[in-house]
Amino acid sequence: MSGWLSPEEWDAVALSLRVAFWATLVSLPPGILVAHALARWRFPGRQLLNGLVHLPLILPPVATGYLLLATFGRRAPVGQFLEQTLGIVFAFRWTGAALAAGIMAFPLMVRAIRLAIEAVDPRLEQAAATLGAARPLVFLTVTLPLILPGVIVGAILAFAKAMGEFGATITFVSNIPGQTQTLPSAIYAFLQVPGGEASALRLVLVSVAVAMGALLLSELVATRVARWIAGR
Amino acid sequence: MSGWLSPEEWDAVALSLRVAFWATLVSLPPGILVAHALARWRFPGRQLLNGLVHLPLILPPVATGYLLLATFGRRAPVGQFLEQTLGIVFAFRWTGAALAAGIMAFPLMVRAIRLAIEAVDPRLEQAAATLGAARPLVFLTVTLPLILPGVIVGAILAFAKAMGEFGATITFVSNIPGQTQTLPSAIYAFLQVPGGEASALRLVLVSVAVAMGALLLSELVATRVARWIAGR
Amino acid sequence: MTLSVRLAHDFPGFALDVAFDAPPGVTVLFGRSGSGKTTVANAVAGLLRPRAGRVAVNGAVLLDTEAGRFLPPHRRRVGYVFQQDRLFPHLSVARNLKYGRLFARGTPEDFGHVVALLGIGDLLRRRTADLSGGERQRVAIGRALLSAPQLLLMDEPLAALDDPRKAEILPYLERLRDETRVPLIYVSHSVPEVARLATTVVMLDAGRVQRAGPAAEILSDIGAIPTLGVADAGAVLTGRVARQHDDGLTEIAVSGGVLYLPMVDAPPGAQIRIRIEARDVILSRARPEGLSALNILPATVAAVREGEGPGVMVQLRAGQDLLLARITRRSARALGIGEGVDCFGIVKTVAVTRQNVGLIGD
Amino acid sequence: MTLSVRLAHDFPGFALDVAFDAPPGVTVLFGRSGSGKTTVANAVAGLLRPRAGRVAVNGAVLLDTEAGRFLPPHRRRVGYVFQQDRLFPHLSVARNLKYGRLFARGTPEDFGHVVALLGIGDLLRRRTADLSGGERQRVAIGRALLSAPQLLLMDEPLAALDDPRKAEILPYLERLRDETRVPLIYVSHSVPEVARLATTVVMLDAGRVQRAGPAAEILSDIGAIPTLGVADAGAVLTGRVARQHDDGLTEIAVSGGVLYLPMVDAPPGAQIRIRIEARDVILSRARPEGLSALNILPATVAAVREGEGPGVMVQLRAGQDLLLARITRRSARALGIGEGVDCFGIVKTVAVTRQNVGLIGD
Amino acid sequence: GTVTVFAAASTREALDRAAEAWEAETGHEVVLSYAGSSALARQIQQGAPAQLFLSANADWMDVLQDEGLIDPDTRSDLLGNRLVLIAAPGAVLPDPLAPGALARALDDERLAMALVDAVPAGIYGKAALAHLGLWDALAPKVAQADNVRAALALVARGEAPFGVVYATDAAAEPAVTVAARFPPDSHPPIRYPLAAMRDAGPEARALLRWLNGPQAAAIFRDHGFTVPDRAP
Ligand SMILES: Nc1ncnc2c1ncn2[C@@H]1O[C@H](COP(=O)(O)OP(=O)(O)OP(=O)(O)O)[C@@H](O)[C@H]1O
Ligand SMILES: Nc1ncnc2c1ncn2[C@@H]1O[C@H](COP(=O)(O)OP(=O)(O)OP(=O)(O)O)[C@@H](O)[C@H]1O
Ligand code: MOO
Ligand SMILES: [Mg+2]
Ligand SMILES: [Mg+2]
Repeated sequence: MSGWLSPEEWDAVALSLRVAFWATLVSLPPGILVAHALARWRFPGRQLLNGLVHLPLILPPVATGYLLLATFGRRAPVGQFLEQTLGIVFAFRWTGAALAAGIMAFPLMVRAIRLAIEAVDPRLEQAAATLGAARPLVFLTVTLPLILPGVIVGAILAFAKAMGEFGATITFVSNIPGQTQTLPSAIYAFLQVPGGEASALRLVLVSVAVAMGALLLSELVATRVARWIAGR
Repeated sequence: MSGWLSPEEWDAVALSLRVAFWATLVSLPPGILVAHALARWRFPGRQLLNGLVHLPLILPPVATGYLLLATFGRRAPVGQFLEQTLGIVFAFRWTGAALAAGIMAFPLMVRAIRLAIEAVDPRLEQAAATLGAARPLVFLTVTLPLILPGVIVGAILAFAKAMGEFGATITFVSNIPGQTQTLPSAIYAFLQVPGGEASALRLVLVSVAVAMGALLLSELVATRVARWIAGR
Repeated sequence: MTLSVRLAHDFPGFALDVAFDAPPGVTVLFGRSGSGKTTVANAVAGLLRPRAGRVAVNGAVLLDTEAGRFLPPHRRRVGYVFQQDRLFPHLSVARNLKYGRLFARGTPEDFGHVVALLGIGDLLRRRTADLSGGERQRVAIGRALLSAPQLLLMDEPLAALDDPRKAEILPYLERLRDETRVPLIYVSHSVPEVARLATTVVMLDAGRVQRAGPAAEILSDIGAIPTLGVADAGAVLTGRVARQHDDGLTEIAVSGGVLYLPMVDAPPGAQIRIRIEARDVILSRARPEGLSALNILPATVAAVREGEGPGVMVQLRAGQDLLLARITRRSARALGIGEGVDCFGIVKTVAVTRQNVGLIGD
Repeated sequence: MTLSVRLAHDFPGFALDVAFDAPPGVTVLFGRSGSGKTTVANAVAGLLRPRAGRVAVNGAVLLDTEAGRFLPPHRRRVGYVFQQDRLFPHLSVARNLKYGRLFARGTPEDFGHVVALLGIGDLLRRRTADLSGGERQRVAIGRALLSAPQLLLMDEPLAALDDPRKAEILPYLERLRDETRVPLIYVSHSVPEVARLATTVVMLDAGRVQRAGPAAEILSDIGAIPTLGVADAGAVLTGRVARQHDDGLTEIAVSGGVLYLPMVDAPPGAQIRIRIEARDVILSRARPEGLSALNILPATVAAVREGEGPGVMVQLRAGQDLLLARITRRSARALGIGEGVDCFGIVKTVAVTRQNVGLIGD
Repeated sequence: GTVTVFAAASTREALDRAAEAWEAETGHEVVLSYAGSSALARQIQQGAPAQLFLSANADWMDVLQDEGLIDPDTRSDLLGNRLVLIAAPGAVLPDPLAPGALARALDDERLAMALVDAVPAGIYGKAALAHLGLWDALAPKVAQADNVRAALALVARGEAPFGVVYATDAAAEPAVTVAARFPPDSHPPIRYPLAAMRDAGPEARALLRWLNGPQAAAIFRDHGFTVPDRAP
């Protein structure tokens, strides 16, 4: 297998996994928070937040990448601020690829989790409250376990999307081998080369294999968790 | 407003709406079917189907576009077959753009619906069966109404995605003004030229406005439907 | 036999293995919490596929694992009132009620009649989520009744209802039992309900049939008392309406004499059954005078059974019927009660409430 | 007053407007299906925010809409047994039971004791979805008891349980009532349960309080009978254990004489209350002899009330206590029963089952 | 040391070869990041770590120069290219650039090009066709791809019988044949400007000089590029 992929391609595989993993992991807490806010809270600007979350889905990825660049670039206000205060640089780093992937995947994650939250019977949360659990504790001990299948589905979607994200990533952090060249960028690069289809196909297969593996695994976990929760 | 957008841009707006609408509408029945199969049936090849559905999410859109081209193109086996038997042509038509958008949006739709199906209490379906309803009727009279919020969410996601889809669409059906030039292609084109940002931004705003309108509307419908179903 | 059930199934920690046959009428499943009543009902409805078994209703085989037959639930035409109601949350009360009619193959009960009976006329346009517990249960009963079932399954249908409401619904279930050929499997913890409705009683204990047979036999059976609960023990007599009196009493001829009961709404000649609770029967060696109790039946002691407490259960033969009387050991000794002794059974007229009287159709 | 409730709320088609105060002990909400019992419980628990009202428990104000006070549910410390159990599906039975302990501020009941009492020891590791109806309800009761509540709300907690199980749980609730200062609001349709547990009875009808007051008063009140149901009418007497007899009988001194009851598990001197159902009392003008009934109380007719049926409700004064007797009109005429007439009330010893006897703590 | 080069995707094969040669010669490492010229230029605006930029589009280089990001002294037109009309396998058309010939041959089929207003290959192509007086007849029949390689792929797959691409693309794709070469004066000269960033280190500048040298020129010519005469 190592002969089948070049070291550079291995780098791309490893990088894609790393990017997808972190993009998913880091966006989970805000994803759950935002989903909960959209599902259960009533506040001014709720619809605005809802729209904002969906934005990456509606815009062409290239436009999203461009907006990211204009926001988190090293010359851009937020990017400069983050670099100077926290020392975090997104531009042209794998972290930026993760940011782009995370943002592109965010609407999918939020939607899945929100759907799960809306399906939770509020009477169970009420029961927990009568047993003395304050709101955040009700969330942690009742709501969260009950929405776990939805959270897992959200994470799967986000991971898959992060594995496939290309347009925003290449626009935002470019396509630097070993640093920001993810599998999709590599595939794209091959598709740009006449006769590169064979190489592209090879990477597509790798990409599919990796993503399917992750998918199957999480599917398995999700099924288990769902069965465990429903007790059926 | 009509002065603000060129006639060609108006065409793109109209086309995007048409493409997103049809992509969503046509993929709903198979989306529900597949979601139901994945959620409730046990059959060999279930995981394969599951993987297949997720493929467009995992692959870079351009790769999906190539696969579509290799499958539904005029010289491709399925494309030729469809053209000769049913007279359906996808290549370089808006129908192809709808196909691409639909396929790219399919995993999102299926996932949302599947999540909703998994949240339906099977004991209600059992109750319907004891009242004499055969499986398909149970589905139509109990399951489907109960998953309607999920179906709507799936449709919203699909519509939004279809509005934003670019990579697979342009690869598959190119960019033919008035026929396959959707908003994202137009935005992409503007972003390619120096100083095109202003024009791109204008289209981004239109795109956002249109999609947000659709989003808000469906959000409203979904909330109503959900409240109506939960009766809370 | 109208109903023939043979089931074996295993859950972790619980094994069901029951077999019983029942004639037309109401078959009551009786037993403690966790004894397997709902499991049996589910298997009969086709919601549980048992490891092994056979279920036949009115000659139709619903399940026969040996023959590989498993009729799916929707083709069994059972009207099932679940222990926890399963109303459709997306449908109004009226739509819930009418749901079964969509698929009914027989002639369903009259809608207006069922609605009036259950007192849910005001709820028809409501969503089910806001209904009170008893309202939900009534809607669930109505939904099952209106589906033109071939077999009714009711899992503690009246548990959430108040007594006046129960008193309204019970006669309807009796009528259903007597006038239609729809067999009814009824799960209940309430002995008066059982006594009133049951044609057949099946007592379950830890997944097994402990006792099964005609209601009158099982309920008057001194050996069944521990399961029924001493407090609820009582015998079931059959009698015939002899005359309606002006003061609201009905004169009933039983094999051992005459009983006066609060108005029984049946024409002279009608057959009825009367449950007389053991605790309501007083014994006397001499015919008592000047009591407010109107019913005095001459009887012979058939059996005496001492329990752990201070009580003694006395089985009396009055004519063809068996009566049960529960008295204190002290009284038994004082009165010299023993097998073969002649005495009088005194029953207060009002102790036999409408709850305890049921009509028997032909 | 331990409990003070004043609530007004409107649902489409249903208006709640209740006010009642109650001393320590058990306050029973009694009323027909849909009369508003659960709505009151929800408002007390903080799950419903009423249009207007005030709820105070042991001096703590949980709600006061005028003062703009609304204590959120989790700070009210109510142990709520819901009418439809709301077990957590993702937790085992044991985890469900222990859930409240995580947040309990007081000392919860002993876990092992509650588990044993409810007979759910074998279920601890089970998922809740597979439990039988009665098992679920028992777990729900246990969960509420173990949360160290300041107030218990129980909405028909025993409706799904069989009589033997009820008989095991009721004494525990009595103990809770008598030994702890935890007030208990109890919704029930069962008059025996009410008679046994209630300190205060609040009768609801269509969202309004129809009658409220001490249990003995309400239950012996001839005017309350239509709501309670004639069949279940009965008076509550208080007495003191005088002596335990060898043959399993307990001698109880009541103000009007002596009653012999099946073993009451209490030391001499203990105060108890005894519910005597109206249908279990026989009247006689002369002191009867040679009957199996041991309890004969001399009494004077205090009131007579004719119903629609053939029955007559007779209220008797026996010493300080009131008794109710339900007899036929025919007997009443034959015996010449009228206000002020002296007679004897005959009560079968065994008719007063353990269900009908409750201890009163001090 | 490492030199990071941002380069237009269409220069990939040639530049890869050239970089390898230079690495072998000097022992330095070259990291190549390929993407659309516009995306790369924007990234450079945002501080991308590029040291050299090879653009397919002089306009974008002008933008960077105006912003003072590149060292104007290092700017040169490194490469030139020719525009060709390609034909799909089996498509034959003698003298295709004769008036009306191509339009007629296309019938209801498509002429594949890159985006004619946004992507350089498309812009040049449109100019050439207009110069030859063919544009008005052909415009409605053009399928615009998002980049020139996608247009090439459409022809290679036979989806479009003809296309307009660079000579370098045609040379790299064996499946297509060159049906005609556009006269060099039919469109503005096709130039690929190369420049070093202002802060480029000595190694980068060495590479820049080498790329402007004869060894590199040979490699570029090998791939079909023209190498403009340079003032010594
Ligand atoms: N799916 C299951 N898995 C494991 N055990 C089960 C399952 N279903 C039921 N049981 C167990 O089988 C026993 C019988 O259950 P069932 O519901 O038939 O009792 P029941 O007689 O209806 O009791 P109740 O009166 O409390 O409703 C119970 O102990 C229950 O916990
Ligand atoms: N959210 C609501 N919207 C409309 N009506 C409601 C709502 N909640 C309760 N009701 C109605 O208010 C009335 C009182 O309901 P509640 O649940 O308090 O009755 P209950 O006394 O507990 O009856 P049950 O004994 O049947 O449980 C019922 O008629 C019920 O339908
Ligand atoms: O740089 Mo490109 O590849 O023709 O736009
Ligand atoms: Mg059950
Ligand atoms: Mg209620």
